Amino acid sequence: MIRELTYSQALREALTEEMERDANIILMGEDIGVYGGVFKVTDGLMAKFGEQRVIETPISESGFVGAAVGLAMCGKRPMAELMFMDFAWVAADQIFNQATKMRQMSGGQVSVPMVIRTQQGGGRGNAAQHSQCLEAHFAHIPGIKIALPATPHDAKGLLKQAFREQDPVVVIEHKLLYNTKGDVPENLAPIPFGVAEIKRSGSDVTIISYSRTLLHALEAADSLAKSGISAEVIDLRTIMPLDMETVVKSVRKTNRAVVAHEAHRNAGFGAELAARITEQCFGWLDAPVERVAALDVPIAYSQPLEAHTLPSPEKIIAAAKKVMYKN
Amino acid sequence: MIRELTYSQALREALTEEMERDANIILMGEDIGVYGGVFKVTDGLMAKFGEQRVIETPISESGFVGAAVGLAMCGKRPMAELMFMDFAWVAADQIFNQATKMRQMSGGQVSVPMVIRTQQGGGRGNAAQHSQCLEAHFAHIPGIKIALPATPHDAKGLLKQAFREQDPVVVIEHKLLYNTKGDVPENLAPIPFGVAEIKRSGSDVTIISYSRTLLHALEAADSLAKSGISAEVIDLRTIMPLDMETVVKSVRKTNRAVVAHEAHRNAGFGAELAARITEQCFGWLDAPVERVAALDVPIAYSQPLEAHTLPSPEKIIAAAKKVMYKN
Amino acid sequence: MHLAREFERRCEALFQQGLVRGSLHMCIGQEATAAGAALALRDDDLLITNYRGHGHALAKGISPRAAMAEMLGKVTGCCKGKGGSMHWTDVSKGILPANAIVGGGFPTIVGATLAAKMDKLDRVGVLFFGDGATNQGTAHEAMNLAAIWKVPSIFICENNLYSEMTPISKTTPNKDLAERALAYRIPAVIVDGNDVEAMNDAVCNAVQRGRRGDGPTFIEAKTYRTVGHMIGDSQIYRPKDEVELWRTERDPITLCASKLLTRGVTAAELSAIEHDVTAILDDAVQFAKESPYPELDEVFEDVYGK
Amino acid sequence: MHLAREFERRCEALFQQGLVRGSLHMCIGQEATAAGAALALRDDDLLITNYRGHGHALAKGISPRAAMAEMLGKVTGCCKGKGGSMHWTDVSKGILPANAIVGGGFPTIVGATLAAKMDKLDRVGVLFFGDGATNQGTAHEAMNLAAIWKVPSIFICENNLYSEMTPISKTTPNKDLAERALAYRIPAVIVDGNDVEAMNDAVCNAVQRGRRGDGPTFIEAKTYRTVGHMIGDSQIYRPKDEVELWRTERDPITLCASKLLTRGVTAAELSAIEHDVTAILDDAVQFAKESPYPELDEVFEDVYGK
Ligand SMILES: Cc1ncc(C[n+]2csc(CCOP(=O)(O)OP(=O)(O)O)c2C)c(N)n1
Ligand SMILES: Cc1ncc(C[n+]2csc(CCOP(=O)(O)OP(=O)(O)O)c2C)c(N)n1
Ligand SMILES: [Mg+2]
Ligand SMILES: [Mg+2]
Repeated sequence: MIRELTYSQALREALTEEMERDANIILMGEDIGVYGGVFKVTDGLMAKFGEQRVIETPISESGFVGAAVGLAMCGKRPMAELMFMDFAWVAADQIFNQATKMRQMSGGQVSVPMVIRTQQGGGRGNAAQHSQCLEAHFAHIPGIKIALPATPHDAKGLLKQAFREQDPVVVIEHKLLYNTKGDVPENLAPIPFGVAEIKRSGSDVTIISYSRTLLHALEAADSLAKSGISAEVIDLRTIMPLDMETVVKSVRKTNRAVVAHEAHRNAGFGAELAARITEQCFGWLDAPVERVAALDVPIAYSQPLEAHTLPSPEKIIAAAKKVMYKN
Repeated sequence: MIRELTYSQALREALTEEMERDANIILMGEDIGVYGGVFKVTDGLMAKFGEQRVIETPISESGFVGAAVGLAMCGKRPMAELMFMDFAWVAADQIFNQATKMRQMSGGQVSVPMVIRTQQGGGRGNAAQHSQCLEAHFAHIPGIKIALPATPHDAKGLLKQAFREQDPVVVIEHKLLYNTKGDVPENLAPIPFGVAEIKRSGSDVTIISYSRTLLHALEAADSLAKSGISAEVIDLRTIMPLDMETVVKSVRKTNRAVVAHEAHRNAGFGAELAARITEQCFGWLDAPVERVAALDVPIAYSQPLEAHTLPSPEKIIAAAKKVMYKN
Repeated sequence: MHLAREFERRCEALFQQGLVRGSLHMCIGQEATAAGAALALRDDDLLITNYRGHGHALAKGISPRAAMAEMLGKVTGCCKGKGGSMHWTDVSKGILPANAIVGGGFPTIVGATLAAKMDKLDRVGVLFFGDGATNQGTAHEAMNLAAIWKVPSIFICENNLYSEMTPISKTTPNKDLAERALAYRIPAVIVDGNDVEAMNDAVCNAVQRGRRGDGPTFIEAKTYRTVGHMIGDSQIYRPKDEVELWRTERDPITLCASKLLTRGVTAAELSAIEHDVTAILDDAVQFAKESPYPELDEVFEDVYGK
Repeated sequence: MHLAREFERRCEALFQQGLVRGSLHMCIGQEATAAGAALALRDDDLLITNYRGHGHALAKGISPRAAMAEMLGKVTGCCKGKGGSMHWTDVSKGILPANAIVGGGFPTIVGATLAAKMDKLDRVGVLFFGDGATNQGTAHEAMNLAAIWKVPSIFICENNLYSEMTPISKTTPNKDLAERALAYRIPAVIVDGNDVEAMNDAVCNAVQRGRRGDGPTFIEAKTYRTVGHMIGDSQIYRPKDEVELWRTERDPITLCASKLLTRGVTAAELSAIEHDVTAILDDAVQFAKESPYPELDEVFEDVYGK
């Protein structure tokens, strides 16, 4: 039976099911209790699981993310919610110097199975301090896993999996995805990390993406089809671990690749992807890997400026045509 | 006349000269006054310039880096010293959400001409929380400039320039460079940002590097010469702005490139370099760009483990041979 | 106060029309803190406010035209449309960029006032922040710095009992946040933030302290926002009668107006103010609507200096 | 205390020989805080210490062999050689990874003790930190969390008057750092940190409060390190006679020994302890030296779980 859920409903279901399964799961974050979170993802969970397991925190991101590290080292499975990804910097020491390194520094004596849930991205006029995409920063630091679901289905499956990992996981949502809808089967199993999905197959060019930009890529592929270009669209779903196998197989078939994300281009994760693809497909590539990303400028409030800064289906189409040497 | 200085002497000279030139320059940091800093770079400056201009701060990195933002917006030219790069995360919000964005958010009404001086890197047994290289994080966020001097000469010239920029600058030193020596002419002019230097010319392969790894690259080039491989070694000196022109010209000549840095490989700045080189030299490359970087694991204390994790001349030699298809 | 309130009412309407974007955080019910403070300040005194800062900036003298154009993302806006509601700036009026990171402005105001002290200017700097912001580490680091450096920072805490949708009782054991400042030996006073005169007195004292070189002051202004945290806030987290009480009996504008009436100001004079405000805002909205958006290449400007 | 002191003396020698790497931060002069605290704790009580934590961990029961092997980066070390001096861990003794980021351990101990509270264990968690650490924002965020969540965290501030090379007078207006805890209404006591009994009393009280479910306690232990901040520290920032005074008249080991002698412990008993310590350390050093380094591929282990 097909069952349509929004992205936030799917996330909420994942949280509910996981909390029912594992009494050690605790949610912490700002306004996540009575109000259910500013994006309403945790709506009703405090009523269901009580104030012991759904903790409304003060505005102390270092404090409660760090508390999650302590909880995780002592047998709990905390989830800390960062209302906006941009606030990761307020808690950065606890994420990057603490959560990611405890296992290694202790020679494997402790583990930190915690989940950070957050949302990122622009498109809503939230301006420079509330619109950034920071997955590359997480990718650069070993010790954490990174999921970026693009669909309600994957949001549920990946979030469920996040609670079964042995390490810190950041689940990065996108503010403009919460109201998107999609099929989510009743008994969806957790989706293993490190398994990309070919969301559309094609033969001329491979478009590699994740999170909201994946939707742009699919839209671009539709358009491209009309111009006779067959694009294969790969959704990485997690970038750590990274499923290069699927990517390489596709690029060796299409001989052309476009990577697309909403983070800034300079030192973005697209650079890593482009570098790896080139390393592993050098003899196969008919054109250099094209990168589609946000311009390297802070995200402006004004609608036309913001739209100009962020990636779009059109920019992906242009990139695909470029690697095809067409206009 | 040739004048040999250590890297720290060169930095101290730069600070002294700049402070003499511009009364608005103020230094802030932990233990930088009476003691002269744990790496002794600011030795004697408090005695010379007084406690008003050399401020020993509490251990409050967010606090004093943020204070530097405020000072800079109000006409001062503060320098905030982060004793170790790893502490950038404690101050990350003030760096990435505040310093880098004030000019843009205000529509150009304010500027933040501040300098962050810090040192990074491993090799001294400081373990996971005191050995990281984080320049890629700075590169990913627009609004800040990034200098990584490898020699005493460049340390002085780049630091002098840092105090003449209109924007936040991070000058990233390396803990193992402070005692290295080199020629520093008496009246060295500031070195403009965005100008790479060919530290050794060659014809077979281009090795692109910066900071301490540049010394490894030069050592590697020496060895390679003995095996009949002529390596050109480019020191980027600043990675934002980035002098791609020099890099591209060289790679189009040698048709082979190795990028080498001490930061982790995954999503490191080497990925950006590899991606850009491939984008701009696709038809010229005889091999995919090789990346030499730290392994993607936290830096361990134990000497053999640390050495195994970090890049070395040998790893650069191997990479150069790989792009030459030799063993 | 009236200007601030009506300005935000216009913004609310423009938001519903889709012309104002992002999140809109209104200060309705809290206008007296801004007015009381601004009256104590000179143009060259500094102000750093936050995402709920329209009232503060308008009181400090930002142009309603430039502010409204900013709300619509127009090139004539005070930040050329780049900052929007949360980052209003007007350096000519001492208004440094407003901050949307809770606690983010603390270190900055300390640095800004340190600059003033170093330059032997007698200007002070005011930071506005909420009760919730006192739980951020930066608040503490910065208050300690302000104390040891003896800078003329004036920390004004608008304690409106909620940080977003969470009541203060859940986030701190303190009832009075002034206690937090005492930990750094910063003099702290508690005032009725809905009483514009009390507010003004407290800030005047702090300004005098600051100008004299006596260092920072902390002012806890007890107040309340009678609207949601942002547009769209269902306000299920607080009792309706609590809101009603503050909206009717404790409204700062009404309170001020009644006081003025008892002191001989006429009803006609008061409604003249209302008319002026209407005219100013009609003009501002028209100006904003008629102004162009920035050119697209404008995104590359103001990232780095020239 | 004697074990800690002699352990560090050995480390110092091994550092000079190039066998211990990195920075070595010794707690010489401060051993009583560790001993006094540890005596009040059970094995299952938690401890988080910092880069100056050898004394704390040894008192809490870490194996001298594993600790010494860690100092030499050997695979038999308590962290398999990966952590070194600054990150000692022994979960079997309740010793969570020591933290080298000043202030970094604050939130973690709150979380760890929250877990205990949730699991209805009556264990407590001790955090050791310095005077300088109280200036980090995390300290404040975490103390506030500990207060509202009423967790059994025991915050022990070793106020040794200096943060690295900077005297406390330059970094805070407070003489007593206990004031900082009062801002969160956390009960705070000040004790002579060089008096092992006073220290023990204070921690015992805090432990009782914690086990009873009464929440956190803050203990300010006034103490002094009579050696440099790290090896190589020239100590030019403090008067020699200040150091001498603490080293001679206020030395915690000497003070404790004299007390014991007046209470009837014999000199022979005391020197037996010294002999035991020598034997333990001879063994530990030999064990450490003879142990192998980790295999190189070991770097890929313990990064992610299996
Ligand atoms: C670091 C950070 N965390 C969270 C937020 C989201 N946020 C915006 S306003 C707010 C509540 C602030 O409460 P308070 O300080 O009391 O100010 P008020 O809005 O009540 O005036 C929160 C949590 C933010 N902007 N920055
Ligand atoms: C965030 C951070 N900033 C700076 C340092 C460098 N550092 C290490 S120890 C220390 C001094 C700490 O002083 P205090 O808290 O008084 O502890 P003590 O060493 O005196 O025991 C500093 C500044 C650090 N490790 N982490
Ligand atoms: Mg509030
Ligand atoms: Mg100390």
